[in-house]
Amino acid sequence: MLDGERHVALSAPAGRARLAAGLAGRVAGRVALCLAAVLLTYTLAALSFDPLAELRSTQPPTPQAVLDARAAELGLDLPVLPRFLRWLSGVPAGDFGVTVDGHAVADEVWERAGTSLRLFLPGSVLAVLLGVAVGIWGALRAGRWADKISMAAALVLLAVPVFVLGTLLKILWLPVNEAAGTDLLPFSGEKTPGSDLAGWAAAGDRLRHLVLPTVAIALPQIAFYSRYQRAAMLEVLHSEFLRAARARGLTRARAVRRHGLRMALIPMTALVAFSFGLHLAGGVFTERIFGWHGLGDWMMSAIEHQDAMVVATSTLLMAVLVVVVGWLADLALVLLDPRTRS
Amino acid sequence: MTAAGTPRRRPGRRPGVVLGSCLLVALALAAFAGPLFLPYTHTQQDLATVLSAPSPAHPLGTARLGEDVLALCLRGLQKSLVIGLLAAVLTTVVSAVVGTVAGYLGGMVDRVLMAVVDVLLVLPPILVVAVVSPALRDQSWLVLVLLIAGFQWMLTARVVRARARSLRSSGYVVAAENMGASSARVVTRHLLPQMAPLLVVDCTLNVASAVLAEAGLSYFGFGVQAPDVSLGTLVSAGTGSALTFPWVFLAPVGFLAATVLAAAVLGEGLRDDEGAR
Amino acid sequence: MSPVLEIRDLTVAFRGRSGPVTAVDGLSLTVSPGEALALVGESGSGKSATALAVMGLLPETARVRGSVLLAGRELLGRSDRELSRVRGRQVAMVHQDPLGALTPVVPVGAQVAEAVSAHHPGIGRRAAAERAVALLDAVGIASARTRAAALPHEFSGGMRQRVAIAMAMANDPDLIIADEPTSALDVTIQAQILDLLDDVRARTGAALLLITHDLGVVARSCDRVAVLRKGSLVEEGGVAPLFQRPGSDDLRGLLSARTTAAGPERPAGEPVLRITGLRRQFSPRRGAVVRAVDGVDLDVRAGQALALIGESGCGKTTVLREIVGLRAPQTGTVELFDRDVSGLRRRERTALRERVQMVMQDPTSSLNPTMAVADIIAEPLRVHGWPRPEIRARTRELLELVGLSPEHAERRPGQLSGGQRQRVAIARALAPRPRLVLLDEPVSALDTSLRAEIMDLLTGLRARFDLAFLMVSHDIPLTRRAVERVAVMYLGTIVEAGTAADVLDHPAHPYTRALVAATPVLDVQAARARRAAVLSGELPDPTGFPSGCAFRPRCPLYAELSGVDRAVCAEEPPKPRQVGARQVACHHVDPP
Amino acid sequence: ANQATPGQAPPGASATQGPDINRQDRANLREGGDLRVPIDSLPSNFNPKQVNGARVVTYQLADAILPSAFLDTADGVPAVNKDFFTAIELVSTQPQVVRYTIAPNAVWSNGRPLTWQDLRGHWAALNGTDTRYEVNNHVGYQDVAKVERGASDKEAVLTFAKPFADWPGLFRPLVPVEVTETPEAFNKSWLNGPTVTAGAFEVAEVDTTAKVVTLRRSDRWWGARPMLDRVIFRALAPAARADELANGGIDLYPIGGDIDLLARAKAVSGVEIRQATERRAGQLSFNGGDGAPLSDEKLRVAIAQAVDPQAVTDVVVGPIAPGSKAVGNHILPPGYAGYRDNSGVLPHNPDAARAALDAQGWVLDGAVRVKNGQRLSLRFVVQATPTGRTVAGVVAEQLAKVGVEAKVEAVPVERFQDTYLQPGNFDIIAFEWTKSPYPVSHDRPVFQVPEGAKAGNNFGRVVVPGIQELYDRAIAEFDPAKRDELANEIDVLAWRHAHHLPLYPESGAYAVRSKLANYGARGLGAYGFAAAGFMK
Ligand SMILES: Nc1ncnc2c1ncn2[C@@H]1O[C@H](COP(=O)(O)OP(=O)(O)OP(=O)(O)O)[C@@H](O)[C@H]1O
Ligand SMILES: Nc1ncnc2c1ncn2[C@@H]1O[C@H](COP(=O)(O)OP(=O)(O)OP(=O)(O)O)[C@@H](O)[C@H]1O
Ligand SMILES: [Mg+2]
Ligand SMILES: [Mg+2]
Repeated sequence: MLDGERHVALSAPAGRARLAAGLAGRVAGRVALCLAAVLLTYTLAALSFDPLAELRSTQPPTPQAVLDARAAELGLDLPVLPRFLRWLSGVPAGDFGVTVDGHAVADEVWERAGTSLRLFLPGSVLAVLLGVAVGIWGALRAGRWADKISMAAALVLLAVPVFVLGTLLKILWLPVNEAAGTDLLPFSGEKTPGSDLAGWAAAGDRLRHLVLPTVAIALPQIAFYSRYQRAAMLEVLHSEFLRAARARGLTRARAVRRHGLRMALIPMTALVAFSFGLHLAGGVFTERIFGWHGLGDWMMSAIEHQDAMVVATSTLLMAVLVVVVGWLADLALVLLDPRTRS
Repeated sequence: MTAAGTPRRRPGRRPGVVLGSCLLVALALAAFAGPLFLPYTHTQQDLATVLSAPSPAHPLGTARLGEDVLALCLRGLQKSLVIGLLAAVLTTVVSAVVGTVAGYLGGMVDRVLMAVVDVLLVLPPILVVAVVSPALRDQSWLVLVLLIAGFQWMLTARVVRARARSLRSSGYVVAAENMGASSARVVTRHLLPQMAPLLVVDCTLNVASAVLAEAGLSYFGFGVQAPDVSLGTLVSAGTGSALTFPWVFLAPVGFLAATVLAAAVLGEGLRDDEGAR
Repeated sequence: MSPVLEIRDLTVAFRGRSGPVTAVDGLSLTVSPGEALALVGESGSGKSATALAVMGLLPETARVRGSVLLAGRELLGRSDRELSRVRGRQVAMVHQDPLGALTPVVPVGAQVAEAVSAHHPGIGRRAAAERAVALLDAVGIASARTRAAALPHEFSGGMRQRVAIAMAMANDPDLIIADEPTSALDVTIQAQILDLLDDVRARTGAALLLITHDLGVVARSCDRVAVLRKGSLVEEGGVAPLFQRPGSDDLRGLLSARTTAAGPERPAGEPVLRITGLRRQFSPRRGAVVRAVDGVDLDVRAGQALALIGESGCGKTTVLREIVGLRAPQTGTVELFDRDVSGLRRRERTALRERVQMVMQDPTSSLNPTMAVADIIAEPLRVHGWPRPEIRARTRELLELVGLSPEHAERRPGQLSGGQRQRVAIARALAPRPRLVLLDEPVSALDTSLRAEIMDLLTGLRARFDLAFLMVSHDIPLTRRAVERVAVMYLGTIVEAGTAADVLDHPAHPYTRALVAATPVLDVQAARARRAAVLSGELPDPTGFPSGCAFRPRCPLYAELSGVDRAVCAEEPPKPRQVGARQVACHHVDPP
Repeated sequence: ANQATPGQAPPGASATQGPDINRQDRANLREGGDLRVPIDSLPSNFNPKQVNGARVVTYQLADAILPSAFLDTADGVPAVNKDFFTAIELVSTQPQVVRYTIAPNAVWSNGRPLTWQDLRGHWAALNGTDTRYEVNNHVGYQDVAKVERGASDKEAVLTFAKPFADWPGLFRPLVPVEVTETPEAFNKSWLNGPTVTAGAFEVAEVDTTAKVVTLRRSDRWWGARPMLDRVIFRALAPAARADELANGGIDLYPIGGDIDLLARAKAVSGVEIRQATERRAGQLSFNGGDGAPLSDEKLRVAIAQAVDPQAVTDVVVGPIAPGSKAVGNHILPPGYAGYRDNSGVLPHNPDAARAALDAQGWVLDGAVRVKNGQRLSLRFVVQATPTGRTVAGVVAEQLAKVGVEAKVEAVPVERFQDTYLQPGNFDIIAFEWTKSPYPVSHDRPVFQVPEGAKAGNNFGRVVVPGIQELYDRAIAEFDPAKRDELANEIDVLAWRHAHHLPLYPESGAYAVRSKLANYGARGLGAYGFAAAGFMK
């Protein structure tokens, strides 16, 4: 983040203060955005959840005194807004409230967030890079078979739900694992439980666990981004300025490299920012299918356990993630497009 | 600017449009007329032939309780199509109204509406739907349609708003304002017709995403509730059988992918058509 | 001497959905060294396609046959790599749209430097940058060193075109192809750019292939002219003889559109519009203020036509908008038919709207493409609640009035030509029988050959229905023949106002004089003689107002003034004063 | 007992069998190895006595890391856990006094010896007097008057206020006094993992990120040395388990009623199916509440007779555990020593059912019987699961054969309990119920007399006359054989009045790596981690 800022500042010294002020202003706006989003989900959750349902249906029945005490502890006697504010007031200090079963949410939140990031970031970064590459490659070969096939493949990939894709990957890979006799690429979790590997071996173990879920996360995103990137690149290829660049003596390849690429990347920043939330939702499925206990998995089980605090916390983190990505996309835009600096 | 006198190309020439619409029509026919020609209903159990592989009697095999998989898929397709279409139409209507009103009126209205859009865009929509759906579980599936539409309209609304904003200063809108036309007239006579191709395209693409959204919700058990079935519930119920009784899984996956693909191909084709004009 | 460029039997066809479209059809042309050849013809006649074929920059969908020899070497069929060595070095190009032709995210200096380094691979980055600065300086970019870091959008249209020319001259090419290099620019800027091109040619000895619509430009800058129709050569020859005796209808048509005749004199009736002290400010950004209209007085009488002329951005459209809005202006008063618009009730405002109509600049954008022509024309009537049968009758009548046939009624604007569209727009404006029509550059979006036709239609309609016109225009010759009175605007104020004959034939204010001088004329001699009077500089940034007379920084008169006289200009904004029969806002002009 | 699938049992013989765990001598086992067991999720509280901790997982863990007064033998009869208690004796019955003699070398993982204080603290926390302790229930503990030191610190003496015959159910498991000291410690100290434990294993790591609990062999352990190095519990969604077993990531998984999991397991080499009947059974409850059609006992009995539990069992459990026999007892689980099949009291007999219905005036009108213009149509609620829908399909057809229409409502699992089961919103309802090892004390609410909205676990609100007196006698009966006799008497009453209808046993089938010994389908017995190991 800071690096990016410095980069911008160096290239436009005069605009540095204005840029910083502008970015700060956006940060404030986005914090508000996150809070509004979280308030919305919290309210929905708090109004529709019945956190004690699970305890009430145990066999033999839970003593009433215990139920009452739990209700008081969860603040179920308070109206939603004060409850939300009570929760929110703890957040800056890292207190995210307690779960329905009495855990401090803060105990788990960072582990969950870490797991999600470890799962989702490599796949997404890879997907953006490959998506862009495939899109550009396709645009440069527009109309040829390779392009047609890759675009058709992208359409088909996008027509298959993420959770089916994960299952299909497992089905396809299972025979390979079986043939190999061991789990070359494991299906569940982020490392072999109970293994006492260390150093490189441990890293290798994690890497093997990462491969299939990363493919599951990346494939639809690659399909998604490549389609847009291809369109953006095609537009640029037909643009007047590219023709002008060639008119001044650049070969087509060089003109595309020096002028086309950058222009074609500009619309992608907004696309990444907008679609990130969608892909994040896809990541929830992937977490479930590949047994990674990340934010999405947490949120889903929180919904099953009717736990509004956890829902609010995981939403908050996801919202922050979306907003941070949006902010990074803005930054990328500023780097790519100097017009946005003034 | 189109050359003067060039007749507007009618959509339908692009292979995507032809392919997509034919496939969609075929699927719809199969979904609504198909069951009439089947000897089984989707609920009919035959405990003597559970999980039997495809055979002439059951072209797609039978499911866990001996139900005919084809009958199940057609019934699921029916529900998925209906949900997809309704949700898409609703999405489009909401986004058209919000987008044009915000874009045309601007000012405070615009700011408030766009703030709402921004807030909703921060959240992965399917998760928000998941939060509320347990409470609405035994409501009718129409609630599901509302939910899907309720969290899917934002992106289109933004696009529509951007269009409306650029149209707001366009010659014919200004001309209409100058002749004293009311805002309602400007919106209905000038903005919305202008937006219609965009909205049609979007509606088609929304069918695809609504069908996928329903499937996703069903995967977590938040979608269509038993005893009713949708492609989503069939796929998610069949996931466990993918290796053991593959037809239970692959058949609904095939129908689902075909539906989404058809809608997407049609939508993209229409979009290209629109872009070409 | 052997020609720089020799085109032989060139055919260009585009692969279309419904078969190939032939854009250039067996064209042969030659350009000699140092010569300026004009390529004219109606829109779509294949001018650009020819230029691109020479450059080898046609899209992949184009099939090219024939031969293009550059200094005797065949260009067709060569690889991109080989062509890239020719492009920008032997033959350079200046595009019509200078914004589109510059990569929006790369500083202009870097783009110019690229034109240098592309052909001097060994040259260091620094040296290339230095050369770019020198080139920018040579084409008249002030403080080129700092401005080299600017992005294209930070430059005005004129400056962008200068950058494009700097690139074109970077490697002293043998031939410069300029595709409508000035049609997006104001007349004053156009004159500057044409001068610059002349200048570059003089310095580099390059030949020029100039594509244009404007025969005035041809008269001013070119030696020979070639006329294209549907991709084939119609006629070709020296500019002076051909302009005298055009051999083809094409050329004759283009020429006739430019001939000027005195405007009709019509008696003035009661006032329909009176504007006093009108001001309008915008604040596009926090802190910035644009004084779009800065104290304008105007009046228009029944049956009379007043033209508002001036460079782009001087506030003409804003004046019209303030009128048509029928609301109290920020400052000043607008009176229509002796009623101040600020006190109007809703109902009265609606009633008044029927009597004031507007025709906008671009007929394409002002007509809803989804509506049928009949509905478009009928719309104001519907808004004002006319009864249905009457609407139908009126629509039919209007179609005929503007020279459209009833069959056009069911068409959409997309199915009409540009001229027909503007007729529809005019019919719509006339529909509720207005008394005053505001026209915002009603013909500037049209082909040259169509402009006169539409202008004549307007003039005819005005006479027939005794309408008052307030017309904004760029085109001085056309204005001259269509209106009785003219007001010249500069930076939000009226600098000169009077009868068309007075103001345009004998301009008094230095700005008016420059404007008239910059207007291309068809007479070759006159055109070349006028070069001296080109106005320097551009319309200043409207947010940063100079003190005193706003025109001072560009004023040729000011440059010649003594110190004392200058002080007045620098301190006091000039008030309009009566000079002869006209009003002039200048401290120093005398009656002519 | 080591066949891959239990063979088809001869007709009439019970397919019910004891634990199927590949019993092996230690000599055949290899030293070391990890046993990897899938669980649904980490316990949200590791204290098995706290409300959120009372889950299958914590009991499973407790088997390896916590003391327990008794352990169940293969036939479900509790036996003193000799590793921790040298003796546990019922000293007197009037008043009831029980003496626990703690093994002299029993120590907690913090080095503190296990003493009578641990038992006292355990009782004090669970007896319900201090409501700040969030306990799952107080059954038994509330009947104890005091816990005192015996001859030494290693002896605890319980004196009961009133007789409690199911006393062997107490201290199973036993938590240390560190946990029971204060309500705070009880409720919170084991939130993220056990702290003080005692057993063959100890907690090596609770990985909350990967959701894995790792136990390792305890060095302090004074009992027989376990063969396994570690037991690894790993949260894994059921759908992922077959893949993991195939990939070598886990060593077994429960198959339950899932035919896919069975098929997948069969396809993996080196994996076998082990099966032993467990305590869980499917049943039909009839709504005997006021105004409900089935409050008419004669009608209820006729309907019960029309249902064929064996047919249901064949369809539901048969594909997984062929030869399984329908459950013949309302409260005692099959396989338990005192279990008796009492279904002969009210055997499946459609002809008798038809005759009874005819006699009651329900006459056939087309396919459905009618009486006084009223159709014999019943709301049949099941969970919208494959099992629920299968049961519905089979039973509805059986009822149709005697002219009773069953309108099936397959309802969402999550709504099942709150909306349908508890409020008695059904005519017939199908669900599965886990029978307690202490049926006399724990399962009494099933037959409780409803008071207003409170019906305990008597969801059908059917009142069986005389059953409460039998319960009172049973709870005061200290002779196990006599108590089982009383339980069977209760069951006979339940059959006679068609309180509810037991149907099928849970399959109790597991997919287990063939090399794994002394572990698998435990039936009614204890988990037995200490004995488990891999064959050489
Ligand atoms: N890329 C293209 N694909 C298909 N047709 C094209 C393409 N470019 C030009 N044309 C067609 O070729 C013909 C000649 O076009 P060209 O651009 O050369 O005209 P022009 O004389 O430059 O017109 P204008 O004055 O409007 O610039 C036109 O009919 C045009 O529609
Ligand atoms: N809505 C607006 N917001 C900010 N600035 C404006 C706005 N409308 C006009 N301006 C500015 O006011 C000035 C006058 O604009 P106006 O459109 O009246 O010029 P014009 O003379 O009609 O120019 P042209 O010949 O290019 O149409 C310009 O500098 C323009 O940028
Ligand atoms: Mg052209
Ligand atoms: Mg204007």
